[in-house]
Amino acid sequence: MTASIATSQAILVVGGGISGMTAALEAAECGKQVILAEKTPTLGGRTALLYRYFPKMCHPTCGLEINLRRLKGNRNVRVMTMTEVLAVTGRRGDYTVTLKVSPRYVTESCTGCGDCANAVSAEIDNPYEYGLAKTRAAYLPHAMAYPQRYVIDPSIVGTPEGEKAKAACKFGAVDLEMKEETVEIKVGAVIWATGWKPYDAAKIQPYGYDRFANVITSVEFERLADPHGPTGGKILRPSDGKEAKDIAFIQCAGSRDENHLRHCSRICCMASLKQTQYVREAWGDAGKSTVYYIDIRAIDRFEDFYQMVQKDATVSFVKSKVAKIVEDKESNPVLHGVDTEGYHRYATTHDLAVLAIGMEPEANGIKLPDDMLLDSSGFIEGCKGTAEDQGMFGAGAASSPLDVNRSVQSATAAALRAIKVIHKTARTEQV
Amino acid sequence: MADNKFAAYICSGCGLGDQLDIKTLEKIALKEGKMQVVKSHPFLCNAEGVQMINDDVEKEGVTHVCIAACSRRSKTEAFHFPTVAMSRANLREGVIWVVAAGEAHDEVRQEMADDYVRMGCAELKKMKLPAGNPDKAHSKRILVVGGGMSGLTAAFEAAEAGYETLVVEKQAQLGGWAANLWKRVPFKAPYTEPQDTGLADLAAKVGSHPLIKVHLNSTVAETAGAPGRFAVKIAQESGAVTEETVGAIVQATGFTGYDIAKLPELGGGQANVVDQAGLESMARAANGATIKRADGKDVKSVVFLQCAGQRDDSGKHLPYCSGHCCATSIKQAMYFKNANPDIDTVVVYQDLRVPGMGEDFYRSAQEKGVTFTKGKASGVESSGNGCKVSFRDLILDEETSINADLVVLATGQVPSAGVELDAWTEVTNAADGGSAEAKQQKIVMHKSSVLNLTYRQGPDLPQFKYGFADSHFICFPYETRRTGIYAAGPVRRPMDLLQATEDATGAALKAIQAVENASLGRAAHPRSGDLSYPLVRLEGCTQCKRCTVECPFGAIDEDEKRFPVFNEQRCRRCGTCMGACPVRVISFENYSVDTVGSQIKAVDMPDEFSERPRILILACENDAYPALDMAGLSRTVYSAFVRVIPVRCLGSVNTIWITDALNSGFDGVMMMGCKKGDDYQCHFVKGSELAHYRMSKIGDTLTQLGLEPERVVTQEVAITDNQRVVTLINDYVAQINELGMSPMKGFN
Amino acid sequence: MAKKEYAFYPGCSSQLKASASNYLVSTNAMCKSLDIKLTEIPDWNCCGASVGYCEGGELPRIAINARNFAQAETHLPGQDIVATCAACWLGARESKERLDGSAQLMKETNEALAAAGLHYSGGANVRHMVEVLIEDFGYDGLKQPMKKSLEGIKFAGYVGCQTNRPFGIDGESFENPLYLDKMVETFGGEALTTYDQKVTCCGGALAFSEPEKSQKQIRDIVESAYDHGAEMIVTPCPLCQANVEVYQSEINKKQGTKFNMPVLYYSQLMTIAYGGSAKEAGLNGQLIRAEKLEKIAGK
Amino acid sequence: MSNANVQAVARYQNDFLREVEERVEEGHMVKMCMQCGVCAGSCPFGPDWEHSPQKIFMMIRAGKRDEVLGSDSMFMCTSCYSCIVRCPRELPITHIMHGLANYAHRLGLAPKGQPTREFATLFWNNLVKKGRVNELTLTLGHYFTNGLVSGIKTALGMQRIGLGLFLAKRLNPMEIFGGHGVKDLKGFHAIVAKAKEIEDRKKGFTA
Repeated sequence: MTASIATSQAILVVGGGISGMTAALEAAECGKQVILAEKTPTLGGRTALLYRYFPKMCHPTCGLEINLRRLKGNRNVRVMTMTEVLAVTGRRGDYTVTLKVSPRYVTESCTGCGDCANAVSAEIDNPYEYGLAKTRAAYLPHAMAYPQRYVIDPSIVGTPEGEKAKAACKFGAVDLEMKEETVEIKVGAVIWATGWKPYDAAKIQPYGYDRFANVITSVEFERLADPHGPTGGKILRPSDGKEAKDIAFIQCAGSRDENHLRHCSRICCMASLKQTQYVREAWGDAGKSTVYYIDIRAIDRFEDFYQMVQKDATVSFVKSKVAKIVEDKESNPVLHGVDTEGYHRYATTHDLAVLAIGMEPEANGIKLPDDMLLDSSGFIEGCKGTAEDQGMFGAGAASSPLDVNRSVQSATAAALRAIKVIHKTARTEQV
Repeated sequence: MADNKFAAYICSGCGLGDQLDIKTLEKIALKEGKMQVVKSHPFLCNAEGVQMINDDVEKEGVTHVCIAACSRRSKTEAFHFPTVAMSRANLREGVIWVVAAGEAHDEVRQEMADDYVRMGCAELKKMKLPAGNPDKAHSKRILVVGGGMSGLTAAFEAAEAGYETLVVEKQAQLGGWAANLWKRVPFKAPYTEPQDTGLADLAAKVGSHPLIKVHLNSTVAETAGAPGRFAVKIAQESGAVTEETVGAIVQATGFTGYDIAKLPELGGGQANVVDQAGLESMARAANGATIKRADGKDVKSVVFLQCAGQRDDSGKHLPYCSGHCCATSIKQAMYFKNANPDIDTVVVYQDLRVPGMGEDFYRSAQEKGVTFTKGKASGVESSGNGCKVSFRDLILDEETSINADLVVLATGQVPSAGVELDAWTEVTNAADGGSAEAKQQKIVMHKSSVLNLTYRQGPDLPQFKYGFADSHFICFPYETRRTGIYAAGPVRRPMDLLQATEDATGAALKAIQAVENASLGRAAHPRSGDLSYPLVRLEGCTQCKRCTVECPFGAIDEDEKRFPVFNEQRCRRCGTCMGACPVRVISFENYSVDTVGSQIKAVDMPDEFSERPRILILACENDAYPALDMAGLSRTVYSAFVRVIPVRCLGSVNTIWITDALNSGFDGVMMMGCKKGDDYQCHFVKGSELAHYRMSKIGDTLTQLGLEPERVVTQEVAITDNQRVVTLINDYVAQINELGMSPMKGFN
Repeated sequence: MAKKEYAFYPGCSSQLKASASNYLVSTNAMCKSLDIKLTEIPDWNCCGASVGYCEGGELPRIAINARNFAQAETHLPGQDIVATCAACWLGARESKERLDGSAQLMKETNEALAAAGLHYSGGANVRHMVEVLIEDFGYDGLKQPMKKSLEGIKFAGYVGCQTNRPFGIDGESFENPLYLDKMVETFGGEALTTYDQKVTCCGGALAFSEPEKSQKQIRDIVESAYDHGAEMIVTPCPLCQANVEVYQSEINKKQGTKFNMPVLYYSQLMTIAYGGSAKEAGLNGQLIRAEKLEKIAGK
Repeated sequence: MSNANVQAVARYQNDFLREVEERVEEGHMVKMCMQCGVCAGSCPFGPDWEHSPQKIFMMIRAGKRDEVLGSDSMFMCTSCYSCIVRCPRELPITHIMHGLANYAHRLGLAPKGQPTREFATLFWNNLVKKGRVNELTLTLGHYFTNGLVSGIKTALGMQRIGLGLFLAKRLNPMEIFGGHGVKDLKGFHAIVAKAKEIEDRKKGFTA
């Protein structure tokens, strides 16, 4: 175990997605010391895997680029990737956090040249493509990855493939002896920006995600539309690579459902409305989108976007929770259900069905410290106890199912809450 | 200049040494680049390479460093030399990763690298390490305009973080809209019952906080200055004026309810039809007992009509959704059910919008027996001793009606954001043109201002759609266009109390950040931490006003003689003023007409018979340049005839660079910027738009030079366009080849 | 393996000379091989089945189920109630859950039971035979007594409704339960896991009153089994078995199809796999003979 | 007040909903429906009925008492539970359908001659008689519901099946003379009678 690397004047931000990066940067730009711990090899989180944002249809990587530039220029933030929190002890203003740093098997000497990837032939499921594609077992997570350093997948460490990667690196950056480390740090406040994960679509059995190749999730659809994605941005369906022009979007896939997630995941309506425009972008008037919904929750000014999509002749809306999907002989998903506005039964065949998958807090699977207070869906409300005990905060989608804009607001607010703790600690120490 | 020492470091790692002749590059840096120190290294970014550079800086007195290696976006931790000026020549992502492999391309590849070294050195020669503005602004006090839930939250949060705060509230008491509420929607689990608003507690804490000063019955009569040194006049109703200096401002001026009188078709104006605010008053009066109507009758049946005057596409009412109203009606229906479960409560909705945990609140209301029906109301008439609500039940697919004692219309939020600046500019221009009517209009308009900024570009925050003072950006909700002034709460976007308190907390942080930045002379987002600032040679200024008009952040005022007055603390360092200036008197220490101009001129120009055109690309550093980098990362080949210069924003592109490029023999110029229009993606608001506009004006110049207009193009490039950008380049090179070499070649 | 004992609730259709008598016969043989001792609940009565709703109402239905529980609790203490019939299991288990969930209902039920001098105190779990097999024995355990492989026969596992919804077996999916397939594979048969009508309702409740409606369902179920290449259908439910088997000839007559698909109980397959005779497996009770299975039995 | 007005007064008021909550099995869950329609789409007999469950729930909330209690849709339910397992609000739809059918039946408002209504009644009476179902008498009883002639026709039509079952020892013609039954028939009947009495009292049916 290495020695402490921070003080109680520092803030720990857990999670390097857009919320975590925002919380870290906003605090750092106020002059505070921040440790940003991310469990994967790169910052960027889930938004880096989106093609466009609603409602502006701009690209998430654009904001990521700005945040990375803020980060590169700010020495107050110490970034630790492949790092997870093992334990938190202590109290507000004085926490001791044990971090586990997993080996990347590539040192800071990496220049990002890619020779190791070229040398290796073993492949793994690409975690940044939701398993839709493979990547070499020595890989750069994605084009916007930060740090811009390759990763050696543990599966090839100790194999000839690993040795190939090592031999290929002219800069001696591949270190196959790298070991997991445990680090203990002292911080005054902790921001949990651990984000969300897509609900396990296979659990929504009537939709057959685990049985039908052409039933995919909304996050996977983002990858299909993204020029950086596995199809180079072409909307091709998984079963046969056929152009998917007639696409069903199924809302509340896992959300608003006592059998799955009790809460409404907020973003999915807008995500599907946005994705209908990917279909339009790809196929023009030849594309066809059908949105199956219970309520379209295009809240506040998002209503504009909804109205715009409603006017799009390629998009139609069916007020219905789809009852089930079956597959026909051509692997087309056939949706069965009833349009409840007046009761119209349908059995409609599409090229592809996209499940607007619900948001589950990532921390649902992570053990948070015992004194965190979670709501019934596992979102972080704060610490247990009184106002005086609040030294750890949720931010972004870890605290509530939020869209990006609201996540960033939430993260900015969390940064101030952490700063307040630091301020009070400092004052106490002065006294 | 005597103390300056210029050095170039050339890396031969990552295959640079294999594909390029490093010796030639060294020679160019030394001879043409006039670098005093030139060194190459097989692995420049490793500890040893970095040490070599640091040693030169510390021991040899090197003040300027050109790194000829990878892209300026790579290895930033290694190449971090805060005490010297630095340029980066992009030989990896910009040359060897994008030029076709093989000997056949050796020559063009080397030419490209040679040019980038020349350009890196030329840029460096013109650069200075920004020293920061000595004119720092030190006030760290925060002004909060508006004493409602958002304003009080912002004030309290800022004060708790140790910042002195002023609250200006126009009413005689704190509380704003929330003071009218009987209860609020729950913020935390179990999301089943209406909760106390917590306002009284918060107002008391604010009132007694040692760092908070509250001005009641007061408005902001004038705001001058800039972050760290705003001079604010606070006018009391009585007429007394207090002057205060503050460092940053949070505008939490809230909203008003949409006027129910505008909805006669839904019974607006009838005795037994109220809006949600009206119902709150009735609920407060009842205080938990059965709610009574104005005529004293107990309400035994109530109908809530959602989206009243909202989500309207006819142009008559509000087009947007106010977000909170579904949950608010649910809460209000609970007021009735909790008092007496036998009261019939029906909510007529089109889409029930209770995102997140609001779903639990909805369920709770259903459990209490609130009836929800998807329908569209067509009219409310008085009937008997109540109202008859006619609507189409969309589930049962029929026209139907309900009789009720009371109808509640869920109307929307109308932001109180002050003066709309486009209208203001129009009126101002007309007034300046002598229109008496316009002058009068301007006075009336001014009275509705919230902040009364003395800014050249108008008295309030620029408004986004529908009068909300929101940020335009998804990733950056606090990216204000008036540095140091942040909107919070429903004035920025329709929202509920929970969101408003989150938003106010975030805005308080941004205000704190703004005062900290101002005190250090640093730029705020997106060029956070930038110490450069615009320098102006006023003696050359022609008072053309372009800079003051085009500055996206209203940073530049005018003095009495109509000279521009730069307010550095408001400036975001985009360089739009520099691009605008026809006489080129505006510059930054590390980014100027010269730093770019000299790069353009440094490019070695093959003669017209060489069949090697040269295309200049001016690429926005946030989107187009990363896209080009990523093309390199994926080893996508594009023409080796292009030379790329990153710019802060297309708005900073001065037309002189275009004419310089064409004069020096470039065969074409491509400008790559962000998307423009309503959904613009430029973080400096209108860089692309300005570039388009400016280029449309240089058509004549081109014609005079005998050049085809196609030789200058502007393109919208997104950061994801790493494939498309290659196509754009290659197509353009083909087009230029078609046109033939520039006739300007050889004149220099 | 020690002998396992259960309170057996055969249900009306699984009595001798009733429509599922072959289920009973084969279950007895199967249990013998697995060393299971089934003791009939003394003087058990009908579960009420779901179709009893119209006249029966809620409390009478629950009360008659509670009568069975009371009998089991008193006479076979500590033993789980095991039903072979899907409807019996469901009716009983549902009653049990409601009684577990409501003290008021329990009180009223006991008031009714008191009329016959009975009392139910809340004991006795209600389980389905398949649950017992999978949970208490496991697929490996079920394989132990195996003597013959069902190799070469393709089975469509038709799960139907009431063993599947709303409780399900072994936590499996309601839409795509695989336990029959796993059982088939355990005994060497070929399971057609993608058979897509495995949970389609056979329309049993309407079989008598509106036969054209239920027969439409049966047609889909059988047709899809043919489409998937099935040679036999296997099912855990006597109502499914009877409906799907019995009406094939009727559908053939009306619609000109040529259905002749044997429909078996899992217990029949297991009895054969355990080396039982065709008779022990109740194969003589098939309207549509399972010749391939008979052949294996005869080997 | 005109007739239409009387109706309007009752619309969307909770009278009928309350009646359902108090007197129909699981009726208290009707208010929890959010009109997603998954039940309607899941029912195998959806195409055969006029009102889907979700629509019935809305009709209850809209106060359409006569239409709901006169609907034959509830009798289409085969208790397949597809709706129950998919309902995102966990409404026990099958049971509510049964409860509504029972309630409508008891009030005499259910459609006359609805075949499943009659069969279900027959079924219950059959099982109550002996404590166990007599498959033969149940079947024959059903065939003769519509009268002797039609019964003979149906029975003859189904003769082949009966014969097959008989040959397969799965139908016992002797059952017509008694067959299976519980031994303590008296006790069984006492339980059923008592339970019915309690339920009727609770739900306000007077015998």
